[in-house]
Amino acid sequence: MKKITYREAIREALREAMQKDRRVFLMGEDVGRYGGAYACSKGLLEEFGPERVRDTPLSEGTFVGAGIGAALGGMRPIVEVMTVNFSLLALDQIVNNAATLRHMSGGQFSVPLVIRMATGAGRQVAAQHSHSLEGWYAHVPGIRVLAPATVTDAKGMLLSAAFREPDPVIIFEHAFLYPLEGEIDETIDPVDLEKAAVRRQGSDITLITYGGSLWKCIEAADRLASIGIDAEVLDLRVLRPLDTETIFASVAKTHRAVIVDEMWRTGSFAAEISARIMEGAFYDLDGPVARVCSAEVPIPYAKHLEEAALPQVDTIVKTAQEMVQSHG
Amino acid sequence: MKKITYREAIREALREAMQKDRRVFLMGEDVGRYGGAYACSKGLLEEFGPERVRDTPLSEGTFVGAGIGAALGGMRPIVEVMTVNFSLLALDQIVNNAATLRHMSGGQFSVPLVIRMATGAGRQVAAQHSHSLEGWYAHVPGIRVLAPATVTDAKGMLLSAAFREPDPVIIFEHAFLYPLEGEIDETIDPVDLEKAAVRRQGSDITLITYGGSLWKCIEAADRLASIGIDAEVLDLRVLRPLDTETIFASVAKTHRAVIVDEMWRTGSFAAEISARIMEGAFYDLDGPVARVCSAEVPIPYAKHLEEAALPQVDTIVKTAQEMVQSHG
Amino acid sequence: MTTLPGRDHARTLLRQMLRIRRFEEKSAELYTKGKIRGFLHLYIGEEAVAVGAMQALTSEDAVVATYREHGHALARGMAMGPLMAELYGKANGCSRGRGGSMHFYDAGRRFYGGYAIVGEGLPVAVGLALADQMQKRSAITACFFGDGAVAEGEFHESLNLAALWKLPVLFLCENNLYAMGTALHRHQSQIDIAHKAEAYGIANTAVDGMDVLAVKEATRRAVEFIRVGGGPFLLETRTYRFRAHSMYDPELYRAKEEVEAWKQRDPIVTFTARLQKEGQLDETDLKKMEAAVDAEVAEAVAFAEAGPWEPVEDLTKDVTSPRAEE
Amino acid sequence: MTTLPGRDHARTLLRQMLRIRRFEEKSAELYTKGKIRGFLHLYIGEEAVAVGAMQALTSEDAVVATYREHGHALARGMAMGPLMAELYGKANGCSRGRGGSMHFYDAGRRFYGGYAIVGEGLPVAVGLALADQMQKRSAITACFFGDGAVAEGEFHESLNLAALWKLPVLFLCENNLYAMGTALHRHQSQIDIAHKAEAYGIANTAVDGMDVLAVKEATRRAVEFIRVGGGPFLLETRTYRFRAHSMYDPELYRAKEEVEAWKQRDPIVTFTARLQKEGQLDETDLKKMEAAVDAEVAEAVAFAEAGPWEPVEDLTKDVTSPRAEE
Ligand SMILES: Cc1ncc(C[n+]2csc(CCOP(=O)(O)OP(=O)(O)O)c2C)c(N)n1
Ligand SMILES: Cc1ncc(C[n+]2csc(CCOP(=O)(O)OP(=O)(O)O)c2C)c(N)n1
Ligand SMILES: [Mg+2]
Ligand SMILES: [Mg+2]
Repeated sequence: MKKITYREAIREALREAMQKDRRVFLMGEDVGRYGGAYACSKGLLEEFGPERVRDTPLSEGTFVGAGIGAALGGMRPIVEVMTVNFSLLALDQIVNNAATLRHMSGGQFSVPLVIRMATGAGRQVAAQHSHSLEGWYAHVPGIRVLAPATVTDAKGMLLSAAFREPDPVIIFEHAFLYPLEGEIDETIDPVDLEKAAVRRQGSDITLITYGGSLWKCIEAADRLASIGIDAEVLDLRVLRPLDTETIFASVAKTHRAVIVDEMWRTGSFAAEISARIMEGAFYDLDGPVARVCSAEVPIPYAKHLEEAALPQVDTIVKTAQEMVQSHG
Repeated sequence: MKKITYREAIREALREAMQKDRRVFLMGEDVGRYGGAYACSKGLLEEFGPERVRDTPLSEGTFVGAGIGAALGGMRPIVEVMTVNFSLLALDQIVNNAATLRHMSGGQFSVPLVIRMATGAGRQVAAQHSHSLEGWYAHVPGIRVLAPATVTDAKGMLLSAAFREPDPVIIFEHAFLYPLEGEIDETIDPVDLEKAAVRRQGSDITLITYGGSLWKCIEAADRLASIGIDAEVLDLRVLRPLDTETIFASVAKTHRAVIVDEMWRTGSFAAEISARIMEGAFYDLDGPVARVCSAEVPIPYAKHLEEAALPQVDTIVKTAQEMVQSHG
Repeated sequence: MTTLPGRDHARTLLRQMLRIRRFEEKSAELYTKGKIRGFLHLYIGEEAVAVGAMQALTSEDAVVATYREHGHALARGMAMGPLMAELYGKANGCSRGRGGSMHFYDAGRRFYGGYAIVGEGLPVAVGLALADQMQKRSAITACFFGDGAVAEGEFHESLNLAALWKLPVLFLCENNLYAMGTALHRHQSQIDIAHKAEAYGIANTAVDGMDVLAVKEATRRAVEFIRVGGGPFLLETRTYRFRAHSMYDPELYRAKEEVEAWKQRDPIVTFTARLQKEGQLDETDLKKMEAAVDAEVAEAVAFAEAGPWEPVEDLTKDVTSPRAEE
Repeated sequence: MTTLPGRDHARTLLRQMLRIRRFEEKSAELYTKGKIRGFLHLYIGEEAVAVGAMQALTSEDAVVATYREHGHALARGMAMGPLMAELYGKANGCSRGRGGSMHFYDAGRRFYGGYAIVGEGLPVAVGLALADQMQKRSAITACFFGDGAVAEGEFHESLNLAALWKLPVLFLCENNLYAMGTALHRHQSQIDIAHKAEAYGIANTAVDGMDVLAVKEATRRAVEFIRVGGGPFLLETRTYRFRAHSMYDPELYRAKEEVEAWKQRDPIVTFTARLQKEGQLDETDLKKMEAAVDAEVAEAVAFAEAGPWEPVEDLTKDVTSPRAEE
């Protein structure tokens, strides 16, 4: 075991993928000389050269589209879209092209393209840089959507996506997680890209979440424990396809669920989870499932306002506590 | 009263808006000489001239952005994005710009911009032309999202948006509706942009829907009536902000709900409705709310496959029937 | 004026154009009969472009086209049957009936579609060329797009990226003077499309798109330039579509006289006349050729008619790939 | 070489540049103290561009800028206090503390932001100009953007649209040779930005962006051209940022020597020297000016420090407008 950051985990995965597979290359804004906006690819240009670590012009639609083309042409591109906010400029290529090609060609083509992007708020970068739109991507058939929350997943999921995934994969990295430290094996096997993970066992209530909010949920669970509430914490990990089995199993045990999601509440990914529980575990419920999401507001710059806009440990604790007490 | 088509209703609204308000103008691909891809603006170039009916180059991001700028500059642009499929190219401008400006400027600016677009599948135009993404837009704070399903709403909502709405409005017109005929008053007042409408009263179950699926639900309700099930049909009309009051009132009466939505099931707008019912009307429910959505597949061209991919009257009837029978 | 190639090749060019013409005339007929649905965009009038251009490509090269791609698919060598079957939505169609007119594919011929979102194919072509370059293959990618696409941001971004990285892409603009109902001068502030390549330092030429030999020759030169490492090339072909934009278009935006004037330059009629004048084609040959093409079209229709529908149970097949066991 | 304007005006130019410099130096200091958070992009080194260009605009004209817009806001006449307060996130900030460094606004001065998505401001500028044109106002819209933005599709689309409709837009590119860490020649296949205007038939010029008088003069001419109905204009200013891209940037991508060489051309230092040399500014004047600017900055900080936080209850205020009763 060793201790590394989430950022380093990503870098290790990128390096390993490039070392082991000649078809893998990186492309995106400032992935090379700058070292990546979040320093994930620092040093890789020096190690692999400009042929395989490609700084692109500012043109999200086109370098993502070029990633699709390169994948069609036999490569395994890993494209970094600096943040999900800018990915809107590439959304047409992802939704109308990458996601449709295999099906629409009757199975003739596949697009083994990995797209990484930072997501989330909490660093006071204001409304145009604070989106969480994972749920939009998870809506689209034909792509796989990952949200690694731990250091091991950051590395393992990226490796699995790069080596084993035949179809487009979108990986969301919450910008808050990059400096996070965690224990990890010296070398790790690719991890599964199917299953949600129970990060903390509990019997009274299930906190369902993914990505950056996992750590808030774990903290909330600790606080709930101190007041006698035993919360299970479920990390979805894979947003598409969704592992409902693990969700239902947990709800069957705890009979209560709070979903924590940094998307705006209306149309959040949490809505989908709630709807799935409605459909698949209604009779297991002691009371209605609740959502803790972002306030419906462009995320403001000022710290106190931004905090008020985002899901916080306090709110999670309060929501869970009320739920256990009211339909206890 | 007179009988006109949905398309004509839109044209009447466009004409009236331009006649009454010098600030209103149209802009979009082929709205002028071609008469609009769906002929909604046919004749308006001749009537109002090229200054006020502007054919744009193919550049969705830019002419939508120019609409934002023109609105900031004191005009009231009505921008046609031919279809929602192409709106992905303009999504950055809508989400990061139009929707954030008022809040982020501390209330200094508002953007009275109307964006119309065709949506939906069912005409065998395949995966790149068959999206339903209303729920994505409904996720975004700062904009109003409308889905007129009737001829009166097609006209009234557009008039209200053009005359009275201070903020960006997105109007989704299901492409299937354009030839639909309906009775309408000779002149109509602007309609409200807040409330859902009960299109058919019923006591056994609520079918909740919007846009193009309304007519499928009404047909389903008729068929259900013939087998003794009295279905209420609720037309959401306004997807953002959502009128949950009307939803809850209906569910309180019928205790059962089926949501019909042409989006792909995962992350559909139906998920949000289901989650809201979970949160606001759980104890009124006799059993779990169900969704009838599109299959999770890029919509195929072949007619039989397309039909299988989309919500159909049969499925709605079957779902409602099972629900009434199983938790009768 | 271009000189005629050898007799056989000249006839091949003519036959290729004729195949496209007849295939599409039949498609239009079948559309009105309801056999074909959705959008149907005909290439009639523009046949010289696809046919001329494809001559310069080898089977290793890649092709990216638009929703108006019947001509490209045929000229690329795709069999007519699967194309017609695709228009029918049958499982023996080249995309299993899932794509229809706008989405023809053929992996074996490196025919990558069939893009119904204007401009979306350009970045893909850039990526295909990048893959070829990185894998040290000598293939080039030919990317067809309309004048309307030139206005889209992806045109700009793609030309820049291809030029920056010296990628082997032939950007082939089919300038038919209209984007749907919007005339070139109403959607381009500067209407010399080839000239726009200068903004990227890209080599470029404009050519008469109604002359199959001229297109062929210009493409040959462009491809040669690209293959020896000259980087991308922008070739503007000046052409015209004789039919409506799609089957729904009432054509309010252009004068009948304009269409008629262009029809005088019909690439098939003029090339036929030239072959006849230069003694390379007599009436019997022509009749024979026409009969052969008609037979091929009839067979394609029969193939489509006889084709099965994809079973509804396969609806979600191939949304994603089968995956290796975890 | 440009000739000096009158003494007073020359001093105004200098003072404006100095105000920006000192404001930003203070901001950087406050950033390290944690008073300012989020992204902070400094304009230091580029002051001559905003200051020179703004001289050509009237109060009726509109301005659209980027996330590196402190300089534009100050040069446009926005008071320093609300800008500093905005960096603090205070309610007396020019955007009530909601926007921070990247999102300054001032409706009264037609200052429309503050765009943090690269390229997003260009279409907005086109629309503002359209509104002015349709309302028969003589205003023009000045749109500032970086060299990096030139690669984005919206640059292409916006120039085309503005030229097509002959809109009164000044596209002012601040070419500082880098888009974050990517050098101009690595993101542009053809690095003469002004020249790209030719693809749209747009008038254009490049000018030394380190010379406030040259920028002023070039902008004046461009604006004159636009005002008499010449249509849009692309003005490329060649400049350099002395600081990192943002506070997070370790600047691995450029050599210290390159930065030092450019610093020799510091627009403030060189202009000061020239004024001194030509006898328009003595040491006492300069000291006085510096002291006044320092005092202004100190006041701005005090204003920001004293400002209230927006109440949390107002979080969702102004997400939408208050609406007339239905
Ligand atoms: C992004 C996008 N916007 C709009 C459309 C609708 N549309 C389809 S074809 C077309 C015109 C394209 O013109 P051009 O590129 O010149 O090709 P042509 O049809 O003339 O071959 C338009 C506007 C589309 N398919 N995609
Ligand atoms: C669409 C988009 N992509 C990426 C970014 C991240 N980003 C912020 S500034 C910047 C560089 C912009 O360079 P340039 O336009 O030259 O402006 P400069 O910073 O040099 O003033 C990048 C890549 C962004 N904000 N928006
Ligand atoms: Mg065209
Ligand atoms: Mg720059």
